[in-house]
Amino acid sequence: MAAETKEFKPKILVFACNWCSYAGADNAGVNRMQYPPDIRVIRTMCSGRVNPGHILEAFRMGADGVLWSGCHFGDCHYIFGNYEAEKNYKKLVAMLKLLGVDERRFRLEWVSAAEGNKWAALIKEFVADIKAAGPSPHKMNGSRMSQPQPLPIVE
Amino acid sequence: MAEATFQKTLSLTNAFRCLECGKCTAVCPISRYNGTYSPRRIVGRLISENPANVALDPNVWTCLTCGLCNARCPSDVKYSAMTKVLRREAFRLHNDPSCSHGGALQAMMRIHATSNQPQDRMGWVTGDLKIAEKGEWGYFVGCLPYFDALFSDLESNTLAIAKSVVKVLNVLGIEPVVMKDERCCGHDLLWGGDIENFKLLAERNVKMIRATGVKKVLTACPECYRTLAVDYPEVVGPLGFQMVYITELLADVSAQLEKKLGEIKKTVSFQDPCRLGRHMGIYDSPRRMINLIPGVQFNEMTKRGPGAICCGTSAWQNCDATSKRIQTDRLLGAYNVGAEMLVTSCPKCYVHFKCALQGESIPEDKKVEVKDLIVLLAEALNSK
Amino acid sequence: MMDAGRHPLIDVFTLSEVIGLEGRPGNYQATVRTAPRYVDLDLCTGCGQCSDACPIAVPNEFDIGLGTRKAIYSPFPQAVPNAYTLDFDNCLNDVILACERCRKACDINAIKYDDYPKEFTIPVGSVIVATGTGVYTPYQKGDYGYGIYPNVMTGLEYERMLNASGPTNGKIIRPSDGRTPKKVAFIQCIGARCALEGGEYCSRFCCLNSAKCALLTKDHEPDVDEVSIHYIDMRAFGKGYDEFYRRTQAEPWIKYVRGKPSKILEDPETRNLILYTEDQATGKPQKRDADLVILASAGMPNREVTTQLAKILGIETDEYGFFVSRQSSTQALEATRDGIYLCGCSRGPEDIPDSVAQASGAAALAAKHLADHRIERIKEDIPQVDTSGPPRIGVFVCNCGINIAGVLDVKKLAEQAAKLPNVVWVQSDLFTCSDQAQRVIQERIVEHKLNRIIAAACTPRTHEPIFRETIRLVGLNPYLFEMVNIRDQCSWVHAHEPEAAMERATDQIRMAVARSARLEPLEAKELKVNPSAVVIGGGLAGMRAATDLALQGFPVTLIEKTERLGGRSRELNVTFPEEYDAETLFNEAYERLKQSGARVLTGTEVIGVDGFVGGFTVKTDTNGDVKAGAIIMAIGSDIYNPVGEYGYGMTKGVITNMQLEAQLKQGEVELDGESVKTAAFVQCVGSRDPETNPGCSRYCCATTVKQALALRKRGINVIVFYRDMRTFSHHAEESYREARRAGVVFVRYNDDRKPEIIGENKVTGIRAYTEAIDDIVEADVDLVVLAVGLSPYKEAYAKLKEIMKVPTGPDGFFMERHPKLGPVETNTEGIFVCGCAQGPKDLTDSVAQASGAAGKAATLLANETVLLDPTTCAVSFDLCRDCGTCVAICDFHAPERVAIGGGLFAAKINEALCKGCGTCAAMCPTGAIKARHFTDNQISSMMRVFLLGSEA
Amino acid sequence: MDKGVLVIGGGVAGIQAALDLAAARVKTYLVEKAPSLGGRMAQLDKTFPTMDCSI
Repeated sequence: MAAETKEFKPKILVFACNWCSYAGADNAGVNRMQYPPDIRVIRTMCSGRVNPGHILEAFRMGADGVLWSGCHFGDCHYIFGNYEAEKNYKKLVAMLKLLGVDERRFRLEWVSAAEGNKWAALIKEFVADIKAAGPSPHKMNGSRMSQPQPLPIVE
Repeated sequence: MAEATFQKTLSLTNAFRCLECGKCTAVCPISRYNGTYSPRRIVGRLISENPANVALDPNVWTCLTCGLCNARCPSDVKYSAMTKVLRREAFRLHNDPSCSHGGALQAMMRIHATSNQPQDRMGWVTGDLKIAEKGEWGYFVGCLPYFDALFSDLESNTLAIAKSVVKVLNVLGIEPVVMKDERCCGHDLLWGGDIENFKLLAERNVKMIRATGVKKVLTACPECYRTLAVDYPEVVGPLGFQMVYITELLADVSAQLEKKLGEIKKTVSFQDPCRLGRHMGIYDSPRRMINLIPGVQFNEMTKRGPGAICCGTSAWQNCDATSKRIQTDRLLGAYNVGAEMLVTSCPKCYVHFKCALQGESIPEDKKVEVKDLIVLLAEALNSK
Repeated sequence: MMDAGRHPLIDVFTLSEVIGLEGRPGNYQATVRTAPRYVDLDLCTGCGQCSDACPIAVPNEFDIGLGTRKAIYSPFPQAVPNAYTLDFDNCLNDVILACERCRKACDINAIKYDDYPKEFTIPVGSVIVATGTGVYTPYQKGDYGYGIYPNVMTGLEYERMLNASGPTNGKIIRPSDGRTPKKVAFIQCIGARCALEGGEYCSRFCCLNSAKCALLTKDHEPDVDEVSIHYIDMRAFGKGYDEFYRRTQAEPWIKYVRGKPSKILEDPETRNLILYTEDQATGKPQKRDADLVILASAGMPNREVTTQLAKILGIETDEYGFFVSRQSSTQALEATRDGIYLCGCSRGPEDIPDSVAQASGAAALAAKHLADHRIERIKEDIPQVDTSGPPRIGVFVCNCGINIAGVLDVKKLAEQAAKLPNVVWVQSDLFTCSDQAQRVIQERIVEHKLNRIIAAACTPRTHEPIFRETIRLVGLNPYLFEMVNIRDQCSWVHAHEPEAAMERATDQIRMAVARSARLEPLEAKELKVNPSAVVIGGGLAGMRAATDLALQGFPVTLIEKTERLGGRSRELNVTFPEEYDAETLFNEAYERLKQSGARVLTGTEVIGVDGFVGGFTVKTDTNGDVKAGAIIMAIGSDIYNPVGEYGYGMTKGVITNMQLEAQLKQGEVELDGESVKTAAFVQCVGSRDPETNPGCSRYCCATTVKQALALRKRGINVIVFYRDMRTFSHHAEESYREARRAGVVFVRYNDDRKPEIIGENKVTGIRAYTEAIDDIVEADVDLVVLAVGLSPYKEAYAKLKEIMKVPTGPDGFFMERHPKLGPVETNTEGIFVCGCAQGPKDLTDSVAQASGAAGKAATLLANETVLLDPTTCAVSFDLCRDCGTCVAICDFHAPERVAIGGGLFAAKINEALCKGCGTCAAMCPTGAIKARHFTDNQISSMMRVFLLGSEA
Repeated sequence: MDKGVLVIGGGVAGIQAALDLAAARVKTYLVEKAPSLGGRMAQLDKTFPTMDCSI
């Protein structure tokens, strides 16, 4: 038997829009398509709801990967919400590049309600990518101060 | 917060000397538009109440820490310093400010504080810009690359400031040392109460600068300037290098610079950044730089110098309708003295004004151009 | 589907047939017979344990026999009702040795072997026939080797294979050897457009369906090298269809081959197929090989079944078995007996948008018999649970039979949940969605003063409404319910990794608990509905919409800009295909309008609209304000002006088809008093052209056929230059055949080589290149008729777009809410669109759509109030910077810049317009916009719990 | 039983007609021969031209 190795369990956050991607994920379930369980999903009504702060905060808090998913162009339940998501995505890609975040860790993908197979394949691929990228180097610094601090006062 | 510590703070900031004259509230740019906010009342509460109560008040985050009240206070109450301390307590108690852009910038700063990942931030250094590995002068760029990424839709091009700094320095024969893994100075975290992450940033940056061996570090950002020059020594001890604001250096060599400047025919006015002016006492050198450019007509705004009004937002938090009104007033203030362009020498003032120009608050025909001082100088160099 | 199964006013009878209809319109008695299901509909939860236990496997009808199902089964995963059915013919209990495995497997005793057929009568005012259509089975004739060669299959079989939940899980395989095909060939018009087999009519949906399947083929199997589509004419007539067709044409691996193969032979060794076709470049016969052939079968009713039903209902069918309309131009949705209406494919093949529009139309027509029998909304009085205190969360974890419990340790999940902050009650149930468990939830809310409920079960997309209703009934605000999907997105997809699945379920429950504590009660706003409507546009579509609404008892005002009603129809001579006199048609429609009681304002223009759904004020230039709860836009379309094309406007003898129609109406077709010998038609002038109108104008091919026949009757020779003959409408294909028989010559020209007009000042001839002979055809003609397309009224549309806040699409026509499922609604609630304003179409489709708009408007007007979903966005004026971002990005025009005093402005979101997507909240620079139910705080609490392990 | 409209066929058209009638407060009886609703559209994978899912 192989020696027991400590397996890397990535923390992957997924934002999925209610109408297409979340439904696509349900569709994968209905069809019992298997994919790795390393993701945690947050449902929003539209991919446009997710703002740059959410994504950067996720990385700040040590997420190993963030997947953002919405409807294909033209399918958005709110007409153009996914176009706004893409605008923010482009800004974030630029921000994360500056921060030195491995580009594999952040993706924006379009998955429709019928694309259970695409969803399952996407999660498989993304989890494999994150595993290859390894644990996030962005370790979270503890929480808020619990002790009174000495107070430098300068003016 | 331990009671004793807090009492000490009040004493150090002269809070007990408050005469309740109300001058602070009278000059406060926030109180001017937001009648519910009064620095005087907060000082009063701090003296009489449990500090935790005050720290839980959302108004802890309202202050711009621009220091106008300090300047007017007959008793020398250091209100903004007190606010800084109070915010540490607020932060600890989970009384959070409302962060602009969904907190994207704060997240970025905290990643800077804790991540060991090397950044990829040198993309702006184009071939025509000469920078060095070693030397006497260092240049602390600040968060400009990040502003460009996040504010792409403002078309603000804040990186032009960094490019202009290097261009101007190159003209003077200086090839500055630029650090490829420089981190956020932590100004906003410090003024946002997150002292722990601020300390991490201070330690990292100072260690990095020391490792380059530079003697003097230039910056074109008043916030970086104040933070490194004044706040860092408080947490890391003596820096081991000297902080110099860009216009101070340029004013010293203005004779050399003047010969190389071409003409720019513009009527301009100047926005005193609060960190540069009231916090650090630099009023003169930026004005000398503006006046150096041939063709520029410099019209001062009515509120200027030590009495200048702040750009309306600080530390990417609590940006709101009041902020916008302050900015609108500033921009119209420039227009009213006949300026076509409002020059500032702080990247954040610049971004805030760029943002304020959006929308319909200011009529199109009254919208002035906004430009950073160094960018203007570099343009004058180019036009020769 | 789910909604229909749940609606209190809809009784669904499955496994049922109508066997009798007595009485008169408004007072029919329908007799229905229900076959036994052998499973109790009320008890069955659809857990599937019975099916797992069943030893019998039979071919699955839903997958056209490509897959198998058990003798006790649910046809497809999202079936409504979500109950199983026992197929007694295949069940072992029919024989002496009782099997009873399913009965024993069922935990709730839902299986009843002694179920029996039931007959009952229902009082009905009217009947809608929406029986759809079957498909032509190429079996009977063995066409192209179907049923003989294993690798020849029908489109529907292929469709099931492409479906991820289908028999092959979305894999494309050759039935002969299970291999992925390299070359797939589609053959169009199987059983359609053919007098020998199937029907003569066009089946409407197949062209685009094959294009879609072709595109999907590569998505599913990237290794496929080539997909060829063998067709006669590409009939991409719907809105956006031509653009879609062009998209598929641009794919290098999709090949469109004109002409049906003469025959197909199979290579017995490889089982590959050889298609005998024509090489378009040389005009010589050629052989093409394919390893999979898909026959695009036409829609075709089961004639026995439909004639039987027609007999029961007392209505007529045509020779194919489709139900016959009373009159096909303007009464297409009416069957030949009063009070019986048709929609969808029951009257002929339709695509989805037309079916949906017709369904709403049939609803409008059927409802007029029941205008006095609307069901009152029951007012409830439920005391509200006080939710102001600290959160008290109840967590209910579902086993879902073994669907969840088979993978996850439900008991442990419950135990863990009990330790989470704010959780005061936890329990697990076999089926949390069962009536019994729902009652328990209600009891626990009262007993433990719970003010937040979480169900860890299946997907909120189907079950959230059920739970919300449950807690609402005991006075707990429905928005304090949160759902964790530990089935569809956990136990089902991580069945092989139960431990990791457990971790995921644990995290997702913790995240839900954190979010739940931050949920806020939301109150749905109720807006009063003014039960009257305004119809803008007095063409036949507008007249029809106004008539149908007025007949349902709603006050209607029809506003027409010009002085006369009837619009474009007044310029027509006769309609196609039945050559009904247009003047008579108008007079009949006008008579109906008058009798309906609708108010008509002619010579009146709409200059502004205020308000929103339920309470609009329509401002007019001459007649003051008109109040209305709903508005229907039926302003029609302009006709393309071909000035400069084909010498139009410069060369004598070049006219438009509308000008020809006017001459036909006068009687004689002449040119300067001289008779015409030969006329040529040029199709697609201002249609299917990305520069003018990217789409098909839908009416022109059939109109040309009609006019060509009229010219032939006058002894004039006719040549038609076309790209694809799109005679898809009812009986138009038959007329097309008739025209060819009558000697009309049809010449196809290429998209990039338009015909040329010969003659300086007066037309003398026309020439065009045609692939059919790979040469130029030249003819002497003295009249050229340009079949001009329909285009938007530029100014009127721009103005109306501004006034109504309804966007126009890339083609310039008004955009519908959803291209398929919402063809007559717009994105602005309470505003509907029909006829050519939504896109070019012929008279039949315009008028049917007008009824559809009336039907949709009635769903609003029949209610005293309209409830607004409260999960909208709201702006805090204190934080708003008046930057204008939200105003600029919202396609629903919900945010508006408003003065807030002191010379200041801020954005304000109109809750009646906001759809709650939350995009503005994400784009707002200062955080001034709160997306209710998806606030930053709620989202970030979930992130913190997952990533930091605590809410800190 | 309340007097209503009889809708024969539980495919996309029948369901749409039933939903519209019910929303207009008209009692509707939806009769379907098969064990479940959905008809032809439930069999489709995606629909043109937007390629979204069919149910």
